Amino acid sequence: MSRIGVFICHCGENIGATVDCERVARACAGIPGVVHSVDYKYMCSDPGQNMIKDAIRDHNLTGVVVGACSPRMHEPTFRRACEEAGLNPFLCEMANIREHCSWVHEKSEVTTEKAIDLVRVIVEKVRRNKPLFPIKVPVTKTALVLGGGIAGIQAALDIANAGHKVIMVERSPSIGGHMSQLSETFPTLDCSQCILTPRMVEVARHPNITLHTYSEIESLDGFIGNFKVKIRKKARSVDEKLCTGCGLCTQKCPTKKIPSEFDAGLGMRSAIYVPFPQAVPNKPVIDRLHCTFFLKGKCRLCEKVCPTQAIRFDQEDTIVEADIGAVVLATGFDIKHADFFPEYGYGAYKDVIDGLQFERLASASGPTLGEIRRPSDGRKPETVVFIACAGSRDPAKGIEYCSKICCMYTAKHAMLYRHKVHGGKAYIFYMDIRAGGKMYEEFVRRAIEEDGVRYVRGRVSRVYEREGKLIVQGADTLLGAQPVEIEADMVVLATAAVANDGAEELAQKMHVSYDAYKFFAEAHPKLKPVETNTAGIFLAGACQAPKDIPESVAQASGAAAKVSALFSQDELTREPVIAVVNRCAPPLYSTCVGCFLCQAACPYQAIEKEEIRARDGNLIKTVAKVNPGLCQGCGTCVAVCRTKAIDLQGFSNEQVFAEVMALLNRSEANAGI
Amino acid sequence: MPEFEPRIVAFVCNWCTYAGADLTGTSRIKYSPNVEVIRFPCTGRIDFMLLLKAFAEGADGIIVSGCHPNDCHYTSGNFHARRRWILFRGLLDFMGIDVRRVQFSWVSAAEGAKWADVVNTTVEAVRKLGPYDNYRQIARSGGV
Amino acid sequence: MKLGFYPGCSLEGSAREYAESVIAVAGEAGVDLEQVPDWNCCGATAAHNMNRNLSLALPARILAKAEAAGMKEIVVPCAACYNRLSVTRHELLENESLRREISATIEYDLRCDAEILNVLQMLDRHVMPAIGDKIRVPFARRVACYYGCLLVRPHKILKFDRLEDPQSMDAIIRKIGGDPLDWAFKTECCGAGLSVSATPLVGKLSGRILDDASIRGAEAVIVACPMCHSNLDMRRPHCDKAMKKHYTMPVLYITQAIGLALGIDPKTLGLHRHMVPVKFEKHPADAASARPAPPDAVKEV
Amino acid sequence: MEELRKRAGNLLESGQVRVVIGYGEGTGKRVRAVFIQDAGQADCLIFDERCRQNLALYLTRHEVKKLGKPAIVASLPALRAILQLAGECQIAENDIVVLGIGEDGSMLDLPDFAAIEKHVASTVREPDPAEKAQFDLVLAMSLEERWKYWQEQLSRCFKCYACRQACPMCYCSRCTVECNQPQWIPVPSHDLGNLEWHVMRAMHLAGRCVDCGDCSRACPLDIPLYLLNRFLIMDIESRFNQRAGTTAALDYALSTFHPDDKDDFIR
Repeated sequence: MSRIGVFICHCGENIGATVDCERVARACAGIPGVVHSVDYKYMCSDPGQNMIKDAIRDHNLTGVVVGACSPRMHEPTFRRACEEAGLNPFLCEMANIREHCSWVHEKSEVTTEKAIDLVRVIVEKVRRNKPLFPIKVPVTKTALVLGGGIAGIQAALDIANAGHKVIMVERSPSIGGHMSQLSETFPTLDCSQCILTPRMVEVARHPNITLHTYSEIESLDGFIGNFKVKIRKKARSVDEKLCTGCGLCTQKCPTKKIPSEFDAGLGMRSAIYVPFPQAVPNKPVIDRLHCTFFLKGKCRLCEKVCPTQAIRFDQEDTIVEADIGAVVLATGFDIKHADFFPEYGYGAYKDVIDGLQFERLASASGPTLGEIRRPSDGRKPETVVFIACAGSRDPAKGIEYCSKICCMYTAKHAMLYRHKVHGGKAYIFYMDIRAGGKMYEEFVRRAIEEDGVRYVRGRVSRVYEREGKLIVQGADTLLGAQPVEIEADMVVLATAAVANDGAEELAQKMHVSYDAYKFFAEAHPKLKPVETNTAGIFLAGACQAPKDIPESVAQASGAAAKVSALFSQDELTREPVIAVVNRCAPPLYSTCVGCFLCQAACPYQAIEKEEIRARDGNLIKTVAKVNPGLCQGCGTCVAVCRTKAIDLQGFSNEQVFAEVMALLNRSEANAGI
Repeated sequence: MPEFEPRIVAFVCNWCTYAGADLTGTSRIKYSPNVEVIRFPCTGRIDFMLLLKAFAEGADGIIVSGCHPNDCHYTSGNFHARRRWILFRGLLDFMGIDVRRVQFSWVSAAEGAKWADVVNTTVEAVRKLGPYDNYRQIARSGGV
Repeated sequence: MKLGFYPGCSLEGSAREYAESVIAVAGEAGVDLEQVPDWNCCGATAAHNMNRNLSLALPARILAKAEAAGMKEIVVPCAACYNRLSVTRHELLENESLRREISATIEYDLRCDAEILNVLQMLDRHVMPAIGDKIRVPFARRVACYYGCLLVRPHKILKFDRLEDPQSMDAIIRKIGGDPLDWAFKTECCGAGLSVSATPLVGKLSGRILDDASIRGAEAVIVACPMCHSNLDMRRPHCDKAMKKHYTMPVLYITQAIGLALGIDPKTLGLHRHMVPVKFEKHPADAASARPAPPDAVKEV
Repeated sequence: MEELRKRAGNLLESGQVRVVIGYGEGTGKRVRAVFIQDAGQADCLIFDERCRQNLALYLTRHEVKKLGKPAIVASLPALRAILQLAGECQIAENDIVVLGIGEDGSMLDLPDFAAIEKHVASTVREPDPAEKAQFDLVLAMSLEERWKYWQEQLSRCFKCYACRQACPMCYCSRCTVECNQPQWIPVPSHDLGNLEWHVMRAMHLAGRCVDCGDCSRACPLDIPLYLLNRFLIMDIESRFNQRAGTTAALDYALSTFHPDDKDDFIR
């Protein structure tokens, strides 16, 4: 027989003014199984909590119902109080007689009746509550950081410096990401390489970090604290241990006219190449799609010149497996290229370039050594038009969001151009200037006021080439949508920042969700910005949404803090509100028939197959099993299960069924159980 | 004879509609007291049999409410629920059960006012329909 | 083969030569164009700004007449008519209750199963395949294909060609031996309906089109819309005035260009009806080049 | 029929299967399911228009499973059931030999599930005209009339569960009606218990029913149960474009969803 205590809170006047709390307590005292029922001014106060604790001891309670505010408010408070008094916290539930009753109804008999109903329902639930115990999951204290851009680097270093092992996987031959391509960074105009390269080197040298470049994720299985990852190390065709990075091979390689990815197609590289001089690791790769030997079967020049015999034409992809406890996704973003814009010539005009290309032109290590020159003829452009929101905020282009970084980098570009080409004219067509951020607005004002960048508020309808000039047609909406036509030498499109190619497949491999634009989805837009819906997988940087460097770094440190917190314990404790598949005596073993319809419905891939075997090893039956590490407790499987073989702890079939029964059986409230 | 007061049972998810109803309270928006809420983690958890049970136990109307599509705390529980309700509601209608008495809605944690509106309109609609005599009659056959 | 044919007002009036050349060229391909019986105004001018129901009911009635006559494809050479008919068909197909409402208004239960073809689609589908071996006088001209606004927009509904840089007319020109230019004003505004109310503005807009074509060495501008034609041809003095230049290049309907290549009598094609005489002049920059001289037959028009 | 017997005999003789599930002559003019374990008895097998029972039902029965690897005589409804059972992990491709029978009574060569899928895809499912007429009749009724109709029909039910026993998809080792903690479905066959049982049965078969109609034929009181199943089959197909028994990979309407699933009743 249950021994339930009911505690009705007045919440000062909040409940007491509308609901006759004394009467509620009296009525509840009459419910069979309730051995103690009281009301008090403030249940959540210390004296209130002590009342509960004392009652648990004095009356030997087996369940506690607090009729007060929303469980979303004070459930943890009261459960903790119960635990302190030696009662399993999951035997305590709250009836919401404030938000759902006293605050939304007038003072009346009916309102008090309703409060009694609400408490009675919870009494019936608690009667069927079972003691639950937090789930302990062991934690492998190694983190996987996916992506070697600034976000990945920051996350890896923070985790490694906290004393945990990190495996970093980067798909290109070097870490550094987009930041390594940038010339100077807003709003301070400090050189991107200068602040980034020391970090890159630190990653390579850190004893806690294992770096896999030119590698991709093959698969990820398991759950928080206990993932298994398979990493495909693509064949570099170079023995990394022997290679000294002398660079002789890249100098001698006869195939030199391959557009360089690092220089955004404005510079050239050889078939065996190091993406850029400061690359980490400074070891070349052979691009097998362009290498003469791989295409035609002869050449092998690099092999001949290599002083350490490090070239390996027959190298194959290898798979590395590792156990890890947490993942940080920092795979970054991409930008739309000029060929996405029919109105600007589908990329046909060489002097219509995107923002990353301008970064390379402005970079001291770029193809023009930092001089601003037109890609078509190498002349210094006298007039440059910058077009902000190229693609972004444009539903017709399918990109409705703001790419966030363009306002600032476009101001920076115009400023850099004005610094480098004296007397050059810089125009920026913009929709709005979004310069929210520390020193950002000041930076834009500087571009306008000190560097004479001309801002035109309006959109560019068309760019076309005529007699060696790019004619930019737009409108100036501040002058009453007056048409504007500018003869430019170069046009720079601040193209939309978009998710990486393959983001969708990666998300599916990692079991994380993504939004309509293929950016990875955070678990909560405000309160869980670095978590994903999959426990143990975190987000950092622009793979979640377009971000600038400080934001990416901040989020990376946030993700690293989350990982470090996870790794601070040997075991992980989780709420036991999870689904379980029942077990019963032979010959049934479980009422589960193994149809696995629940498996398809589970949003977390938490349902596994478990084989029940006899002592001799013969398979008796295969049934579903819920992985307690993965289950988040939504209960979708429970509603799908025909045989009621799966149940949800804390919201069991028995509990919710009793709630429905109790709710409507006002007259039979005293009928007993 | 006093006016008929319908009894409405609401099955709601914890993360959106329950929180939305909390907000109705915090905002002190008044609504009809004829509704009583049963909390579930997710609409995906709500067994269709519970709706029948509510009718059998004397409910005149039912509200089922959860997170808007794409807002589910568990990513997709509400999508599964929606399919279940589409089919279940059709079947009930086909069997002559009055689906006007079952209101489905998406109420987010920010839609306190919408919750009050959903409750009030459902109560009024069911009040017009009167007590669910058909179902009560067969429920009595079961001795309920 | 028989196709439905909706001429609309222009092709009966200021653009008679368009109708003449369409019919002539189609005839060469063995395509018989049968007018939609008892057709009415498409509502292109003002209806869609004034009264939505009327703007749908007018084209719907045309569709109904065509449907009732058993037409499966309707050729609509005027770009404005093409646009109105296509948009109406799209809206009615998307919205069942609207379809029922409009059906009630026109007292005909529309199925919307007849396909609407613009002139380029008709040429591409039914004419070009049939006249491959009939090109007698290759139309060896460097031309600017001008599509205007209505042929490709709104792209979401028409789903015809590339939005900013359409290619279908260029492809047809190539097939008859011509040399289509890559230029910038393919879909820019010619001034369209402002032809009467704001003629100087039309002069400026159309003038810019002519200017770009002329700078790039076009011998003619090819169009597929009566409104484009009248603005570029009839409003030529205004263009000259706006641009402070004198442009002499003729403006031809695509069907006229094909007609010339097929050796059809220029009079049958209505070339004499143009305001700007149809005479081809080489761009000075090209005059010296060794391009084959165009056949005399055409020059004398 | 000769070919069927020969193939069944060969399968048993070669030891490829232990039992052949097929049809044999019963008492009177009726046919019954037979379970042939000896090649010599293969001649008992028959197949004619009387052989309508969906034998796939036996594939999941404990008593049959313990006989060893089966071969099964399967016409179209059974083939659909086999695919659906495969999707629900109840049978594996290598653990069964399918003796498929075509629409014209000829033997089909169905070496694997892919072949069954292909065959099923090539057939059209036309509802029986009489059933269709009854269905349309109910659809055309008013709400009150439908309620009365079903109350009248279901009032006859005395919960013999023949419908459940006849259904190839009702293979659960413990049916919900047998759950008593909580007691989801009242045990007695009163109005409420009958309604709840049949709603539950229809919902549990929603997206899984392979449309063989055996439940209706099994009902000793001629309750038109197929109407409920038919309603859901049509609803699922028109709304979600899914149909049970078309693929051996699970494609269950209630454990899948589309973010754009259309409803017109959720506020």
